[in-house]
Amino acid sequence: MKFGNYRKLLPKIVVGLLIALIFILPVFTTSLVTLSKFVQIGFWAIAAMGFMLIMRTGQISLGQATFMGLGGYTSAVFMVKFGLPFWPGFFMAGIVAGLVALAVGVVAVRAGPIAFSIITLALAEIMRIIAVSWEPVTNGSKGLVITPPTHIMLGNFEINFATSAVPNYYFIVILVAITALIFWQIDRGRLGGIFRVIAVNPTLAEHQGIPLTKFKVLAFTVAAVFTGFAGSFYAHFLGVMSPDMYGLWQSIQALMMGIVGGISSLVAGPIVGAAVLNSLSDILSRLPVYSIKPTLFGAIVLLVLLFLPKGTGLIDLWRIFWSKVYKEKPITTDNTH
Amino acid sequence: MPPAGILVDGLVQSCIYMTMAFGMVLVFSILGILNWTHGQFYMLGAFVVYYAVTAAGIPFPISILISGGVIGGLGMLVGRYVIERVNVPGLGLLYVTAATVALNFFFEGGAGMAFGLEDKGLYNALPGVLDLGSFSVSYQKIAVVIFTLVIMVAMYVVLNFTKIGLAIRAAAQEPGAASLYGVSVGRLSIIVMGIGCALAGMAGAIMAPVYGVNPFIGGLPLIMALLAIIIGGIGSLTGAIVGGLILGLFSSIVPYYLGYISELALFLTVITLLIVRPQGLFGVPIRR
Amino acid sequence: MPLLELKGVTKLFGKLAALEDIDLCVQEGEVLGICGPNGSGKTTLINVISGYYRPNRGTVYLEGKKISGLRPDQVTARGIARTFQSNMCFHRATVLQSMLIGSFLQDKTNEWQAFFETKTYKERRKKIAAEVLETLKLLDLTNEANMPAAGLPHGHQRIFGMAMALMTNPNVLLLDEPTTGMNHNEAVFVVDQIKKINERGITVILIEHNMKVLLDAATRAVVLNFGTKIAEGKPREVMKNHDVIEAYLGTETV
Amino acid sequence: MKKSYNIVAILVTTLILSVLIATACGPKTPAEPVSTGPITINIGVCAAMSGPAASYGQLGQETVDTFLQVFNRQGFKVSNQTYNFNVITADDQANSEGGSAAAKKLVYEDGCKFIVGHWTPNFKAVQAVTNPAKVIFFSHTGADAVPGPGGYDPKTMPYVAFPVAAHEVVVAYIFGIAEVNPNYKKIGIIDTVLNKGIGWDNADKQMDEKGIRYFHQFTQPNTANYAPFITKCAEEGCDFIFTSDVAAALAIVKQRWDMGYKDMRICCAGPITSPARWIQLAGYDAVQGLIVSSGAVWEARNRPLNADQIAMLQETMGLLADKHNGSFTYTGWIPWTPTQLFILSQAMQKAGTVDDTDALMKVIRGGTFDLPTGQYAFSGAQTYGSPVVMMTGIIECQIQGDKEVYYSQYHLPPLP
Repeated sequence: MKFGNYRKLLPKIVVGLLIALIFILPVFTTSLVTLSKFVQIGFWAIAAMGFMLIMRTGQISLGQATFMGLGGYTSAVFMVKFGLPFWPGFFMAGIVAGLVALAVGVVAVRAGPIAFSIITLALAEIMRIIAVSWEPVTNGSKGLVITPPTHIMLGNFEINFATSAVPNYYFIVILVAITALIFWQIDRGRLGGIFRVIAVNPTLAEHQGIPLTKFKVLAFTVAAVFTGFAGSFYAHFLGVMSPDMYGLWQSIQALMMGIVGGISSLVAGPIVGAAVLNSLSDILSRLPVYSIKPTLFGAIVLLVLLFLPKGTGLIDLWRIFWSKVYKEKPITTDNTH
Repeated sequence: MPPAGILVDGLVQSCIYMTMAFGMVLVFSILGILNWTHGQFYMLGAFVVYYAVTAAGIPFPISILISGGVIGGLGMLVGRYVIERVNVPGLGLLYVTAATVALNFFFEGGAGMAFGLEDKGLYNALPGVLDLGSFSVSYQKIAVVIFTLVIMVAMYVVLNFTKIGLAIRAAAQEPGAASLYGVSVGRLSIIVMGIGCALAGMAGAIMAPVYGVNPFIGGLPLIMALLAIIIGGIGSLTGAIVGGLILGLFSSIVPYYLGYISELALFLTVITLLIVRPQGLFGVPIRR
Repeated sequence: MPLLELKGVTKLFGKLAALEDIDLCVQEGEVLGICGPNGSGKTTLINVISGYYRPNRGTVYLEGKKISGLRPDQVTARGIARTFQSNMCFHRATVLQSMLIGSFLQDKTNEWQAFFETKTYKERRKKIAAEVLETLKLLDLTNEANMPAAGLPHGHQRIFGMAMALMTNPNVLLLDEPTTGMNHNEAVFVVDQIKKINERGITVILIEHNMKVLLDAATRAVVLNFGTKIAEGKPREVMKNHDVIEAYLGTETV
Repeated sequence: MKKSYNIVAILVTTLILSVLIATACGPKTPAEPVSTGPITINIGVCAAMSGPAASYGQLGQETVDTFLQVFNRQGFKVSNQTYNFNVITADDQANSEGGSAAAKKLVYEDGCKFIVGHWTPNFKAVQAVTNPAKVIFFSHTGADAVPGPGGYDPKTMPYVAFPVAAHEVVVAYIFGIAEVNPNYKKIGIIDTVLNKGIGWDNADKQMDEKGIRYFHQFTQPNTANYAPFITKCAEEGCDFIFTSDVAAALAIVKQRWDMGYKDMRICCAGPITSPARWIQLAGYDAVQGLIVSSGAVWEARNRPLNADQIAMLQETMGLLADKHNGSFTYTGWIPWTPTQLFILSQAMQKAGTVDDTDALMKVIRGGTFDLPTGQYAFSGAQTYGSPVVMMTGIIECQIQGDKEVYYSQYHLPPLP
């Protein structure tokens, strides 16, 4: 019926407007602070998406920071030590992160889901220690100073990453968009189904002839590649690559953003989670209260896990909101479809 | 052969890692999940004993028991109101891991806000040093070792000769079997959470005089306990103890030879072990 | 040459031997019934064949090729499907969805084709969908197609298990007590299904506690007790076998 | 179930919306103290407020706030207009991301023209923001104040002014130890690997030239158990152990006592916040003879103090001591940020401007300043164009009983 399509349409329109707004934001403001906040959100969104993709296969990776760090260090070392421009380093970053994930994944997945978390945690520690200790290459804790991507000339229009934040902003927006599209396609396709099935009932899945290890490692690797890209770009954006950026807390942050955003959705959830938690930490960084940030973050994740129906997060409040607007009964999304 | 002082020191480390790992595995054997908040119970235990001794003036040995009780209670609350609620069939593992990891940081930050960030010390609990010629050991460290032995014996007795203990062991073998002893699995899991967390709390309490107390001391024992569990094999109590022993000695002897690279060596060893033997030393293989 | 052959298969749990050198030959196209009292190692046998357990000693051959020691998915890929003693399903998935995912082995397309949804992939999916519907019709599950599998009544869940197993188009189908907790009519219905499946040229190994079902369905029977084979032959003869009665009465008197 | 779930849903939605809106139009401008007379100049401080480094940040902020109470009473005059300093703190989470974000907030939202970081590990990230913005950045991160690859480079960082390079200070401590205890056997140096690198290489070179007998070890940051390293030192025959990290020193003092190396003396490059704290942590006997050095360059010994600045600092200490009810001789750290504020104010007076950072840097580089420890000029050769001083002239003091006893004639006496 007509009312029905209108009911379906309105939420879509709102989402569309939001996306459009994101793309034309620099028209309204080119303030460095605002745009940097968005860059930060985008970076964390990608990290959280990677985490969620791994979580889809029923494993929790506590080492996502490893791949940000790998990405960052790869491109940083390529630029500082070998004097290469931005782009080759950028792509190498993804490749290196992917290869490491492949190698580690084969070991970690074999040891079962619980050991997997511990091993990824250990991996993150290993990477941090190497970064701190391997002074000649990583320049120790002082970190490597790196310059933003070289400016690109389009005709007589110059894209200069150094002087303004707008190129960085568009870079991250496009990176998020690509990642989101790919993950979304994975999620709705056969792979997504297989991932969920592996998570829900591995025994049955295995006896249906689905090779568990292959797909778990696949998810781990894909996530790592995109996290690596993001890390590489972020290092250039910050202008410095230092080990302190990639510790346990950062991995946990990726987890928290994923969970808060909503386990049910692979793409929208992480983005929402990243936006919310980053904005929050932004406010908290002003309060003269010490160590309030971990407290509140932990509390929020707990609240989401305890008081929202299992397998949902903030993103599902969106659906609930519309269902309330139209007096429907709330749609609880679920993990397998 | 490293000097005796190093070995003794390693032994002290292993005692703590043992106790932590033992508690975690105990919880795991019933609930089938790892409690990632365990390290913070260690930290909170240390704080409880600190305030019990300094503020309330309770003698040290008693305040260890007190902190055990308090943290045990806290653990039960966490088990009842957090873990049980998120441990849904199917994807419970994911939810519980996420929840306990979040709780971990909640406690760490909360302790920072409540108790302050700078180090606190308890040197005057069991001061003094026992001189053994070539090297010497402080009474505090001796206390740690004795305490751990007591705990282990106590746990052995509980697990083998009490109704609860037998129920725990039965349930660890076969979920449902606990009812044979007239204990519901739900209650059992709460009790086990209590015991495990009490162990962690007391470990923190007994260590409080040896190293200082601050909100961040929980992290290292947690990671070490996790590695100990991995080494020993997930779900095996013997494995937890042996893994803790190995790890403690390792973490004291290797720095003596390798200096600051030792942590790296530690992690790499664990991963190599996993490549060779994914189920750990005492664990049952994933694929039977 | 037998389709499936077990040579001296032994499976130990700690000291206890769940299976003690079992020799077994399964001819193509037969319905082999395996029975025995509780804890006699029937399910362990299936787990060993399907690759869920690794035998401590002995080997399993499929068409002369060694399959023991392979992972379950590899074994399944070689054409051995199984059902489970307990009802297994993908949490929250409907019957149709479960079976579409469960027919993973049938679409031979690789991940890239699946990701970009190429023409071949789409065609494969269409074929599979058709196949799923056909299987559902075969097992009279068509009406339940869109119900969440977990919500099915027990009887249908058992059938659903078979359907899932069939989606891997196996040569050998291992059924683990398909009629547990069923009343007589349901059991009869299941037996019919088994016969139907067998008629499609699928060899069936049927583990059954219920003697009656065994007599109806099986063309040959093997009796296990304490992990050893105590009798083999035509179902009726086996039932008369002295040891078998011993075993059963023994267990029942306990 | 359903009802509660809807309610929670709505509650959380509102929460998130409020949060997002709050950030959207968040606190762009900080609450300015309404002052009729003196004009307030905002100084940004990047301090760690979360994570293990937070305790440093807390101590730092406490001191600065207290100091400013004292300092702002007179303020300072530039072309007969009185000015005050106001400090705005932002949380760099002790990592590059936080540092960058904090610096951006301070520079672009609060319009700070000057940033004085207290102990912050992410000088690089902050300067990456401040330099393009022509904002003067005083850093304490001595570990980076070393020329060379990845180190401090005055050319690319024209708006960064450093305190004395950390390793200059370290060398000064060790020379001090050697001079005060001429018949020492060997000095074992235990330092976190964080400071590993070109700085320590220079320091080692200097020590070799001066013929110091030392044995150098590195540890991972926030190590809990120093027993292996202490044992190594003992086997190398060290009777002194030097560490530049206060937390490490606290641990080592206790642990070496537990291990029975009673005659081994510990030297710490950092302040005694209060002897009572050390005693509480390590025990009365263990801390006896603990040598604590508060950094300055070696020559600082024989310079006349600046009386009224010292008076200010002592008053600050007094206030802090009252706050912490008890003796609180924060001698080592009090002058870090204050010294920088002294330099800033004097530079402003000299340049006759309060916001032209180019002019200010011109004055600062190579200029001479009156500081608590006397007159100091920028000797570029030694400290890469940065002010030499950041601390009072205490060279060595050691704990005897529950008091500090100072070797140097120039010191702030511990408060009652």
